[in-house]
Amino acid sequence: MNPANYLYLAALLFTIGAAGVLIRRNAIVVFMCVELMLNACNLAFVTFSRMHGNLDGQVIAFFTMVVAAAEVVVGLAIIVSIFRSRHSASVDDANLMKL
Amino acid sequence: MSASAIAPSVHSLWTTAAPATEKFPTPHIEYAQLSPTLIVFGVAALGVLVEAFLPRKSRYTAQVGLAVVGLAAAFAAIVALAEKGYGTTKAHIAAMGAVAVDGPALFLQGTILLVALVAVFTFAERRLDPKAHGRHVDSFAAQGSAVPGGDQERAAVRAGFTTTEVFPLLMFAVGGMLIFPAANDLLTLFVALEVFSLPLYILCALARRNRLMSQESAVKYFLLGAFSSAFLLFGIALLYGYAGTVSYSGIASVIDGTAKTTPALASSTQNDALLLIGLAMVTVGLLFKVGAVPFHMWTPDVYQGAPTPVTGFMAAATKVAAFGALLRLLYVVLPGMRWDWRPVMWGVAIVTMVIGAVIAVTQTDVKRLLAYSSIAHAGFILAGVIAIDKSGVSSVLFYLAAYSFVTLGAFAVVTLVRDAGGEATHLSRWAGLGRRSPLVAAVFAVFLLAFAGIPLTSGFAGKFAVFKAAAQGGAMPLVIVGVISSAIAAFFYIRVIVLMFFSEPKADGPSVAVPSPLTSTAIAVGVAVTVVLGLAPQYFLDLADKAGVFVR
Amino acid sequence: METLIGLLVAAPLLGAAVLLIGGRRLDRSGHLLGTLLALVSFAFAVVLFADMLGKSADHRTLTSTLFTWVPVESFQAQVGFQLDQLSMTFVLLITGVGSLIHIYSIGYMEHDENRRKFFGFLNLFLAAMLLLVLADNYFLLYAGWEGVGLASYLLIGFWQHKPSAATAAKKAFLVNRVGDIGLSVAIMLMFTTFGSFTFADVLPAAAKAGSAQHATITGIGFMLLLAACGKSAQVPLQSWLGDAMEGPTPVSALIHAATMVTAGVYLITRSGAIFNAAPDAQVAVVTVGAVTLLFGAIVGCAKDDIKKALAGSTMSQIGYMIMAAGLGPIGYVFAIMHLVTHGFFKAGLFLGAGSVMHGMNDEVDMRRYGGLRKFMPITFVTFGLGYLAIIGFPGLSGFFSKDKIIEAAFAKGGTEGWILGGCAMLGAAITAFYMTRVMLMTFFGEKRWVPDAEGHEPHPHESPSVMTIPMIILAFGSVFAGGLFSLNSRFVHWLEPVTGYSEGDSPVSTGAVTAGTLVLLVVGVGIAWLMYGRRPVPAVAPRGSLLTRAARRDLLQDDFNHVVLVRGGEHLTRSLVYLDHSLVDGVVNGTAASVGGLSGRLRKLQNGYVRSYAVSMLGGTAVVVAATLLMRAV
Amino acid sequence: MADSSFPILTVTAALPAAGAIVTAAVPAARKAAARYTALAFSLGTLVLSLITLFRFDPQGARYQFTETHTWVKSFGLHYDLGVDGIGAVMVALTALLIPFVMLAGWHDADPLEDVTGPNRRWRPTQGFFALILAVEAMVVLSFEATDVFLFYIFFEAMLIPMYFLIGGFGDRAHAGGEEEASRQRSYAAVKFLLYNLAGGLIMLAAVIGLYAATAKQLGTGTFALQDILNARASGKLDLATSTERWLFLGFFFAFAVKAPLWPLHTWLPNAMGESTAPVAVLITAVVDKVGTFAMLRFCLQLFPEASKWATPVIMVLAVISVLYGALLAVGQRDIKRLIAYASVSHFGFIILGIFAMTSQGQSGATLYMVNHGISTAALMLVAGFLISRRGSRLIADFGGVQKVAPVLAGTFLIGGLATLSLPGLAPFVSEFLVLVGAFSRYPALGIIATLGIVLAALYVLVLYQRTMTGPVKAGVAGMSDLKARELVVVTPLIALLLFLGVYPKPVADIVNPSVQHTLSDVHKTDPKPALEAKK
Repeated sequence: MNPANYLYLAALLFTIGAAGVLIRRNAIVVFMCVELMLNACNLAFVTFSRMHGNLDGQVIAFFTMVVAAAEVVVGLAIIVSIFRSRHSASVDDANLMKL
Repeated sequence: MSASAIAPSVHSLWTTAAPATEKFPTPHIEYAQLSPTLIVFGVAALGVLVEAFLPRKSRYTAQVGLAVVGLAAAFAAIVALAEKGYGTTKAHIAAMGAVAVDGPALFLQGTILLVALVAVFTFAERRLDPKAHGRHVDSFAAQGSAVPGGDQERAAVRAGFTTTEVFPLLMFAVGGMLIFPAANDLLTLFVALEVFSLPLYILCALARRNRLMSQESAVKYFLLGAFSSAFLLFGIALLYGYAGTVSYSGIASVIDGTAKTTPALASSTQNDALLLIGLAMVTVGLLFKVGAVPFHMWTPDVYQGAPTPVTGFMAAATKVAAFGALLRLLYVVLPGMRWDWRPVMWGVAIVTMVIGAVIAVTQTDVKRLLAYSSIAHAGFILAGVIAIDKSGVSSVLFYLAAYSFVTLGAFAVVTLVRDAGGEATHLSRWAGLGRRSPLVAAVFAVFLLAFAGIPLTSGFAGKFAVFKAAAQGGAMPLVIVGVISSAIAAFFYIRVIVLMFFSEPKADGPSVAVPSPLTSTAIAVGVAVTVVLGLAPQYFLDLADKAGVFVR
Repeated sequence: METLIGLLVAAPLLGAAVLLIGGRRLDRSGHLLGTLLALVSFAFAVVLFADMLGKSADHRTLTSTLFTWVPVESFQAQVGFQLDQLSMTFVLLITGVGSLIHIYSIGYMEHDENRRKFFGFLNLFLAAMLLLVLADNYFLLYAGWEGVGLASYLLIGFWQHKPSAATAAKKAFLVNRVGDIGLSVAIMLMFTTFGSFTFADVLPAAAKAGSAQHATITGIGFMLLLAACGKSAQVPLQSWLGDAMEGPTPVSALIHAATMVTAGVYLITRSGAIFNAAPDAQVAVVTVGAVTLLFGAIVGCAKDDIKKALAGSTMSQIGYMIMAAGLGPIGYVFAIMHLVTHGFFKAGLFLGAGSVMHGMNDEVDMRRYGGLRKFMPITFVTFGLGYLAIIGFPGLSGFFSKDKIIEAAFAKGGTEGWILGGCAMLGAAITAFYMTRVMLMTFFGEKRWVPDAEGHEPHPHESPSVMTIPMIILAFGSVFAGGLFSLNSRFVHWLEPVTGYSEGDSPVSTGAVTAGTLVLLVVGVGIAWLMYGRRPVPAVAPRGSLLTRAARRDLLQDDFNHVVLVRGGEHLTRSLVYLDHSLVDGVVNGTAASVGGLSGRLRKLQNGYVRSYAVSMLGGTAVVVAATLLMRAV
Repeated sequence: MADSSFPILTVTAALPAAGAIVTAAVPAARKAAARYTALAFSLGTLVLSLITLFRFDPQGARYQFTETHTWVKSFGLHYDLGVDGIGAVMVALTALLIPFVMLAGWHDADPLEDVTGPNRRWRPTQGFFALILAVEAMVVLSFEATDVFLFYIFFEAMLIPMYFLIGGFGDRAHAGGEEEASRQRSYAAVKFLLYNLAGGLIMLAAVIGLYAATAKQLGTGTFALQDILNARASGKLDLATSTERWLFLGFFFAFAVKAPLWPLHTWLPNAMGESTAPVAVLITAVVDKVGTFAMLRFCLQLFPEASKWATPVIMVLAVISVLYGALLAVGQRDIKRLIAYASVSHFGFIILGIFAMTSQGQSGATLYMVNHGISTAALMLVAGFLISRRGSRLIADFGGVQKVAPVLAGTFLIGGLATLSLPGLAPFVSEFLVLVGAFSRYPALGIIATLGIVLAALYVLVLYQRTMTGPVKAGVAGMSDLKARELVVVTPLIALLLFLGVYPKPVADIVNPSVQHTLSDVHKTDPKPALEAKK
């Protein structure tokens, strides 16, 4: 089975994630889509690592997970705080600032 | 771990077998040469401990002291390294190829540290807001987690809470920014990016006034930031896929075809799409940080919503770090590909200059105005980036140094003009400021003129430097576009001056708060740098010139 | 002696300076100072004249260069004077008549609060006019030329509170400026052709210039003619002279009769060498002269305003001179001669008119005069002598000078000669008519005057002697000057060295011309007597024939100017002002506005929704990726 | 030539600069002190400039009193000063006019009532005089600079103080109330700034282009005029035709905006109309001269071929300016705008003379700059006195002034006569020289341009007639005549007009050699007369 397929899958996931960011309103879901994109990246890394036969890619994948985790911490903190002050997690409600 | 141990069982599933991978070498770190960064991170960690263990009363003093000392020390370290010649002759790559210690890195790190130092002053300012329950308060929320206007917040204010965490956050951000322009492999680049972005996201959410806007800005910044870093990461993945390595030199050598070819490499380099798309996406990730059109849209909202000291710091330092990284990427990794990315960057530079200037024309809020102007300036700097030669690098370095201090100063002035609702950022409120307090208005006018690039200010010197580099790099059309858009830009800077000096002051106009020495120092430094770099830029140009060489 | 030339100009200039800067404290003595300096200048003139007579005809030219005015490489303009017979004649006329009129003005302006200023302007005029005739190069002449223009402007508009006066002054200056274009272009042509503009360089060069320069020289000629037309109120630039009568009468006498308006004649005579080399230009000159002499005469017939009538006559007399000057060597001398005699009798006539107005509460309408000879005998006699002189009554000045011009016209020969001669004789007849008309309406018939606006019944009375004496002196001039000059043609010998002279061969004998002229003269006088002498003059002007009505309006030439130039000009400027605002400025403001509009539209993209920001990022990425790939493709 | 040990040029510029700072520092209450301080500094500058002028040796080196220092090596920017005849004269003119401008605007900037409360720190008087001195310093430097970039810096920088002078101290005699006035004023100021800034930025592009070009051919880019000229002379520097033309256009555009040349003139009427008379004089008599001066100094010297290439078009534009400006002046209802358009016409003459490329034309143009400065100053300042008395700028509001204020009317008339260049007054000489110069190369244009003298007479005399003559209008009755201070302003100017009108030789002698140098730069010689008749 050709590893290229894993790449296609990665790309697909990435695209789905991006699309999700664009269409979903709930900040949490939007953020999950971003996470999906990151994981797509991970898949790509691992695949490439496999193809090139060196471990860098896999190591990077670990790093990415850590970073993603950190992002989750910060992100959720912010989203929760805004949810508490607005009683809504919809990103479309947050447009005091425009133009 | 040992990959070879489990290798066969896994491999049996695979059609293509990869050779056994080599062992990890034991890492060795040149601590001395990384000392600036390490100091900053160390201080940041200490700051956390301070938050944990010191009584609330003494935290503020401790944190400010720590931050100032730490940054000063880090800067001293930078100077020492530069003295030792790490900027020029002994420039090399440290930490097993993760971080570069060379001219541009040191210059930019120095700039960032100074900017941060001044920013700390504005962070620490406690005289501007009216006293709450008899206590001086800074421009940060009493308790970030508390619901705006809720009982909890009122309680927090009564109790005299203050978010002194901002200082460690600031330090972490600074640490990330120090690595960002020095990062010598894509992974470090990505990690550094996140390390300085995440604290910024939080800082944005911590405004004392207009907390809703503050939180909104944080959300926007965070989501878009994460979105963009996803692109960056995917780009990295593709580049890794193309070159089989993430180290700059490695990728460069693969692109030049000087790397020793493995069969895997041979197959992957077959298809340039990986390289090109990867290159494009990484660039996009960086362009987002510098706020280039069309990746600029977060800028105005975030600049407006964030606490003004944070905005000032972000506007100045983030640009420096991001442009540093961009320069290194383009000059170290991709010089062999200039024919691919140069035209694209041309386009980006042009739209950035023009759109930034044009939209700013109709802005009505000082902070948004400055945001758009920063976009336009990003365009000007890109013009310098595109000139692929030494003068290009040094001109950009100089421009960044000049620009960052003007920006910092300008936002510091913005914090002074206040009315009942906090800072009066709506332009109409600034009418007649020149009569109320000529000095403040004059200072702001100086910054505006510097932005507009009027001769005898640092803005002019910087603009001339980058345009000169661009012209010598054969990008005369870019220069002309730049010139035209600076003419447009001049219009809205002038508009503010007109407002301040030529229109009658409003009866209920805002008052100009008398700042503590902290902010005064920040502003004074801004003015000083603006004037000195305007009148006698030669020394700094030489500095930037010496620092203009990347290590490969 | 040379220094005297400078002083000649300096004296009145000093007067002007002192009087105008001195201010009110000179009000009581100012007029005396002015008159004194005019007389001083006259005295210098006489001395120089005597000295000149002492020398042989060919060595009479005096030159003196004071200093370099404008030195720019090959363009070297000196302030240099040249006093020869021609300029001497003018100097005597200007200072002489000038002094007389200064004296006269003492009386005439007695009650004017700004008398000091008036004398200052008069002195200024004398200085400028002397500069004009004494300059040894065209550039300096130009200075004098504009100087007299300025003086004339100031004096016509002397009563500035009268809008009509202010307007007339402006008009005079403007029309003169049009002429000045001619002079300046002429100078430029001289400079580019001969590399100089001094008489000493240009005139000989023009005389011996080859056919290569013929066109240029003709051009110069035409340009000089244009200048002359402006100054000397020749068709088509004559319109200002009538209005110029708004000025105080002494001004009309000195500037707009005796001296300044004759500057054109001087210019053409002075530039004889150029015109001799440019026959086409000469044709133009004689044509202008002939047309104007008829034009002026006809206008003169219709005017009821005594000064305007005289102005018309001035126009026509100068027409004679210009025509004579256009005839070349056969005419120059007589042009000047007529100029001098005309200076006497026309000045006399104007002063007479002034005296009449002085006695009639400044009434100028001849239909309100009548039978004044009883009330102001001296004025009547002097005026009468002037009248006889101008219509060319045998033995008086006008008779000699005008007949010579008519003869010269015939002497031009060919059809041209006949036409010109015919015009000249016709002119003589008309002159006789309108002057008789003036004479009869003013001094004969029954009194027709009525109370003026304030209801003051005019009490005609003779003017004080300070006014009458100059009139008497001028009367002497108008009686004897002509005879004196023609006595064994002194004047010809006097001027010949400068202007050159040649006997033309006239197809008709001198006697015939004289006889013919006299006949026409009688006819003219007769008609006038039939119309105004025999039957009473109606107090209000009858509607009159079409020609008469046209003539009253300066033969509609002014209306033409108004419609074509003034109205057209107004439309032009108004539309330009509009264009400047809407088009030229509009483009700029439009650009600014469009940038603003674009800005407004682009702002809308910043709609505050994170997701749309994300869209733009994704789109941007797509574009960047696509572009990068494309770059490789191409 | 004078010993170059003492940096007199630097001092000439530094003195007003220092004056600006000192004046600005004078406390709010001490208005009079501020005025006299400023005046003293400007007079000092005048003395220095006159010393320069008198010690300038026309037969000596082209540039004298030269000073050379490197300022910013990386930019090829040198602090090179030096004056040729033209420069020396222009510096003197500037220094001469400033004191009069100050005296004329003695009370213009004083706040109507004592400012107290939140605005008490507002010190308009100090600011006004400080700004004037700042402008003087920068203008002087731009006349002295022999380094293209150095010139550019001050050419641009002078906009800022000018901008504050226009926008901050507007004409109080405005038709529609204070609100409308300040609106108009800031519009005029912004228009002034943006126009000139745009021009300047285009020039900046050209400057950078020039640097790139020199850097490519000479190894190190330089802006020093002398280096560039030498390099060109020795053939080391040889700009491609197209490059030279583009650069020329870049420079010329900026100067044409400044000058201003049709159709880039529309900022001038607004600026001069809305600013006080002294500031208007500062604009048209001092600052704008930098534009025409720079054409002579930089366009012709740096880009001789391109200059010749562009000459026909420029000559036509100049002639258009002459007639267009005059015609619009005729159509104006506002005294100051009228004078502004008259200036447009005069600048047309100056540019006509410069690009005629003949001794007469260029010497004439230089003299024209001087004379126009003085005559416009005289006319505009008297107009200012008139306007301040009546509180209106509209011609229609005046009439019969000569009856109540004869001296004012008289000086106004003299100023007007100078403007219509009457012989005996200075402008005549220069105007005629310009016309001769233009005529000897382009007869047709020369003749068309002479129509300008008729139109000039028209707008001046119409203005005089409507304002000064006729019956005394209601608002005019009881108008006071010129006061002592005002006479001090006007009399010397008029005296100067007369002197230079009768004896311009001293100035001409200083200017001519420099003009010869310029002409040799563009390899032009005067056309020879068809038939040399001079003895």
